[in-house]
Amino acid sequence: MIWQQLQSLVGSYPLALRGLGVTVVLSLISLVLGTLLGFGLGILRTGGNRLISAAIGAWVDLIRGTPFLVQIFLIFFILPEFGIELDAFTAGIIALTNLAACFICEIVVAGIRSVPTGQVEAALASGLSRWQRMRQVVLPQAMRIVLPPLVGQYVLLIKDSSVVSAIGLTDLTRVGWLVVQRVPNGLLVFFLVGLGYFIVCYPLIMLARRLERRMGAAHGEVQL
Amino acid sequence: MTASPSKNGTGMIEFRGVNKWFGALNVLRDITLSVEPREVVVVCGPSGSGKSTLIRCINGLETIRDGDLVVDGQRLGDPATNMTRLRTEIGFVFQSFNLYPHRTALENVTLAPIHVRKIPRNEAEQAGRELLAKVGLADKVHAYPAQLSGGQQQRVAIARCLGMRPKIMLFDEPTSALDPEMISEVLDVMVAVAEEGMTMMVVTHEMGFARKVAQRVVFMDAGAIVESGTPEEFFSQPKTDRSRAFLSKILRH
Amino acid sequence: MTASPSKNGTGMIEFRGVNKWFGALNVLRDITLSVEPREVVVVCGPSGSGKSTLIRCINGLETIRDGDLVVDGQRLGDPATNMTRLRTEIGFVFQSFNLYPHRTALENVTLAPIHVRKIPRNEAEQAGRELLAKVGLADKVHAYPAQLSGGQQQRVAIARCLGMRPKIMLFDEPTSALDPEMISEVLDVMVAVAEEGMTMMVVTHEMGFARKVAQRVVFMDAGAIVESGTPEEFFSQPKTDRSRAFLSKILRH
Amino acid sequence: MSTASLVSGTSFSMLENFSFRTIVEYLPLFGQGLVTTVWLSALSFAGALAVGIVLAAMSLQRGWLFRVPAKAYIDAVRATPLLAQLYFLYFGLPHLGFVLPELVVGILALSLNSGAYVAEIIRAGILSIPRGQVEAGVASGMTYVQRMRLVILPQAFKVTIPPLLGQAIVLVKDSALLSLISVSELTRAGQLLASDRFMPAEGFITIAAFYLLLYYGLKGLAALSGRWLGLQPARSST
Amino acid sequence: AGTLDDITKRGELRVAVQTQGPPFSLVGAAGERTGSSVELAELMAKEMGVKITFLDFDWDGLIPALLSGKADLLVADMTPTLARGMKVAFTKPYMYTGSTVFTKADGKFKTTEDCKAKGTKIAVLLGATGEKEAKTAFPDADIKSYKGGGPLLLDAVNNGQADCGVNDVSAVKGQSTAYPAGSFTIMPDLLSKEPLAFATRYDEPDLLVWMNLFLDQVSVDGRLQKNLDYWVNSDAWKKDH
Ligand SMILES: Nc1ncnc2c1ncn2[C@@H]1O[C@H](COP(=O)(O)OP(=O)(O)OP(=O)(O)O)[C@@H](O)[C@H]1O
Ligand SMILES: Nc1ncnc2c1ncn2[C@@H]1O[C@H](COP(=O)(O)OP(=O)(O)OP(=O)(O)O)[C@@H](O)[C@H]1O
Ligand SMILES: [Mg+2]
Ligand SMILES: [Mg+2]
Repeated sequence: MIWQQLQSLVGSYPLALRGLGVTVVLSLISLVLGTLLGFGLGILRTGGNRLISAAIGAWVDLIRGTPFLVQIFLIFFILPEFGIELDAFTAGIIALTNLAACFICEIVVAGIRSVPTGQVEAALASGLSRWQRMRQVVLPQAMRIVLPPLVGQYVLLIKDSSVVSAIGLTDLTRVGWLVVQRVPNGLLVFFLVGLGYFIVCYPLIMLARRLERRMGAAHGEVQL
Repeated sequence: MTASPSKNGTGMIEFRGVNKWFGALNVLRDITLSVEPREVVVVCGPSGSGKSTLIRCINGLETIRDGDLVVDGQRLGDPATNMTRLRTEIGFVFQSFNLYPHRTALENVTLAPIHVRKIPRNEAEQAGRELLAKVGLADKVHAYPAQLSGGQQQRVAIARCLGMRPKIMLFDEPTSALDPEMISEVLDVMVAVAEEGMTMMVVTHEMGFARKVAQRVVFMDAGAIVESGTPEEFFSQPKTDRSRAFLSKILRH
Repeated sequence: MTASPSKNGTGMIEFRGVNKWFGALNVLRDITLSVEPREVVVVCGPSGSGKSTLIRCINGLETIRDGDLVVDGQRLGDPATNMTRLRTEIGFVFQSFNLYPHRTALENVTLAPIHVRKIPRNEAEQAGRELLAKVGLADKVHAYPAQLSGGQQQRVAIARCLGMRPKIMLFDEPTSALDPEMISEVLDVMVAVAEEGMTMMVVTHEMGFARKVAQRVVFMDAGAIVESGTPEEFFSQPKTDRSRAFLSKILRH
Repeated sequence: MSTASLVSGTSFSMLENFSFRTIVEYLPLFGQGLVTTVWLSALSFAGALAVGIVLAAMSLQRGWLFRVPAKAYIDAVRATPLLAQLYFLYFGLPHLGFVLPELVVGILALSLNSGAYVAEIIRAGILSIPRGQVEAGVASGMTYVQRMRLVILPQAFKVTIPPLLGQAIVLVKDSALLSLISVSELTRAGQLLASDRFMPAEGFITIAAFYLLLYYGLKGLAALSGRWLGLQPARSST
Repeated sequence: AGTLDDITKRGELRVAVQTQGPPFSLVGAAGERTGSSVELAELMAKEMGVKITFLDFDWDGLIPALLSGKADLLVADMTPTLARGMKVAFTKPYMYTGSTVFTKADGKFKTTEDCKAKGTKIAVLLGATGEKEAKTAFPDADIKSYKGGGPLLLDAVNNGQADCGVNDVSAVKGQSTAYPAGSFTIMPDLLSKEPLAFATRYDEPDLLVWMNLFLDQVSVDGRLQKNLDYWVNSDAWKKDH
């Protein structure tokens, strides 16, 4: 029985590869876009304009506070009622990018706020403009705080990308559901799905740990 | 009691009836003070008396509520005054150095000249090396702040200000975060800067420095200038009880 | 050159040929030093010379590699020595106070007596109030550290140590993070503690304090004890070039 | 001509026919789901805190005996989806001879999953406490446990509130996955509305509204607990 | 212009399906999409003379896909209830099926009566008609609604998380073939008789009329019967897919 199931599973490997491909490509594109957008939002959020800052805050709350499934449904199924017709892949990328940007915005804000005010004052005192202060002084220092959780967030987003199967994309999780119909051993099938995610995510987690250790060492880690 | 402003208002720094509040707290009370070009003024007084606030106002790190503050002929708070430009004329040395930790000593010194003054990189670096040599750090050009002692960091901070060729230098307790042995390294550099004719305001309790180079000592308490005079006058015959008590405490040990 | 240990080893603190390394760095070199009960020893020397490491070894915040260190008759590193118990006999006052920010002044003072010494809460609080009154903070009993000035915080830290009724008090630059005016508040409290007959080792550059209460001044450089003697000897006729240079720098201003 | 324009002109669009009346009709069901989601998440979060504290304590040990297994567990959980973990527990445990009720499996899965993240948060919180605080505790003769309990954890707790809040929100939303193994929580109520009545917009938007409610509730709670612990009033950033 | 014109102009029929397992809709051994409903839809497209595009959603996505106009019609083993009929237009039924009870072959639940005992754990699919019927047929039982498709019910019963399962008989028969023969006892009696139908929107009356015509035609010429015999009434499909 197990033997037969394994055979059947091996037969499904092209499907599995395609699913893994969709997961990786979708995540990659959204993470790159989401990072750019997230940094933009984070910088605006700390920029001192109350109105912009509050608007971004409200948007981030809305996205953090509602299920991703609903967000993706609204983009794919409800936007057409306003004349915006998107294919599933584009809708998935938009939804995931937006989600990523909101989480990354929070990380960036925390990073920027962690830079001592003295640094900003030193930059102010030497006449650097707003953008120069951000670019030359604040952001490079904020990166120490930002990088480890940023990479950690990537892992979460890659896993969240499985929700796109709701709008008809065949990602890795979806492949699991399809295969389990032929091979009625959910344990085995979803173990393999888990393994697929592990292969993608584990290197990122290692990277996050290494970054954390490097940045931590620079600040002198505490021993208990 | 206030320090006499120069009548015609030609001072490099001119406070005229300046007041500042933090919430309900009146941290600067009716400050009137004029600093002439090339003058060195030492500001002292108890903690919380408003010394830092006073000099932070000068380059606009704090804004004032009423009164006039004119620096290098330009009125602060005036829409016509370009603060970013004015700040390039004013160097500020912080108690905690505030060097950019992700940049080497040389990069700290050249960052503003390159990006603000738009000086070509190699020229700026040339000038930066000379400045670092001047403060005795020719061999630390490529060191990061974390690799420098406190005294060395503060000297880089001074070089960083000098790199912008400012007309005025402000110092906020530049030696109080330093180890005793390193204080003199920094004071020596400051004396050298003063002797080249820089206009300086220095918040410090290093009375030796005040005696050596200050033309005037200003004593503040509770946001007001309580006393002001030459170092000799101030140290030998403090006029108020408050300044006498203060001097007795800081000079005792 | 080393400080002479008491021959029969009755010292309260006995270093015998102690060495310590951080990686390849020999931060304590062959330290031999004996501190008698009720003796007050001031340790000074340039930054990085190993002063902090020396006194941190005494209550086991650092471990030593070879040599013997005997405190109150117990050998450190000996499995028979209960470090946690021994530490209750040793008070340690840090440069940066290290008060518990989530506890009031009184709670800071009573925390260890209640949990370590198992003294009933109301007794401990009674004693805590008396101690705070003794360091001049009767009115700050319920203040949180953030609501206190640096000098007040350091006095709470001293009261916190005294609350454990230690046999030995160690101070690591207790005044160097303070405003000039506040230094004397803390030094006055330390003088009072010394005069009650506490065994004390104090890392400080406050030479006034050393003159007033120290029986001995120990000068360290590069991990070794270079010179040791009474304050009068040390200040008037330093024996080595290194200590002469050091004294000239820190006494100049 | 695109179908979209054709549809928007008719009365069969999902928003135009949005039926609040049907939502009201299903409100009791949503209410039940909400209650289940709340207590389920609360229990799971308590479990996650317990798991997280143990794992954090293990991963802060110097010796490898506890540290390595803890880190391996944390990484494995973080690198794999909750779905796979849920499957593993629900269908894997019976093979080992445990048939547990769905609710128990669900709470277990959420606790074990979130526990890994909570462990990382707590570890970071503890490491953020200045070294001097630890030394002050050591110097006054406190034992490891006393230091942790009296000095480090109370301070670390403050630092960890915002990230813990974030994790709680993730957990609340993740609990929706339990409808897979027949636990009827908030999401399921919306799905029923969608499949009985074919009103997906009503179903899912109502779910979103309820989750948003929970989100703001948690946020308020975090702000309150911050104030209660004597923190600065929480910044609006979270 | 009606929907049929649009489809002709587009040259493409867009069909929303749920790949929830044999015999109606599945992914075959070679990764191809197939099944009873899928083949019927392909037949429709062939008759229309256009190509077919399948949009593959899970249960949550099916109705939104139809209502938002992403799909022209919806092909799934869906029971046309009156409540559902308020929102979408169903074709006439093309086959009748019913919910059945199944248990593990070597378990202690042998008959439908056994399952009526108090506290029996009964697995059903969330939102499916079987869920409603199980509630009336087994009032004392503990009904567990799973989400994720029929195979999950079989898995739950097989692993002991549930004592009995209730699902569409065709689905149960089709999906249990993935297990070794004789793993499950499928009760012969049906809890209900219910029709299956395709769905489209009410603003596509032309398409609805055409689909009904299509169903009449294929019933008359026997192509429907052939499809059902191959997929539903036997497991002849197993050797091909
Ligand atoms: N950002 C601020 N918000 C509120 N109050 C402030 C702020 N900055 C300073 N203050 C208050 O203003 C007063 C003057 O502060 P300032 O830093 O100018 O004193 P100082 O003389 O420099 O003291 P020190 O010697 O301690 O540096 C103090 O009472 C201080 O508490
Ligand atoms: N944890 C550590 N790891 C590595 N090296 C250390 C560590 N702590 C101290 N050192 C090094 O040991 C030497 C002695 O340090 P120590 O802090 O005892 O000096 P100090 O005399 O107290 O100096 P200061 O006056 O600056 O406090 C220094 O060179 C320092 O860099
Ligand atoms: Mg100040
Ligand atoms: Mg030291």
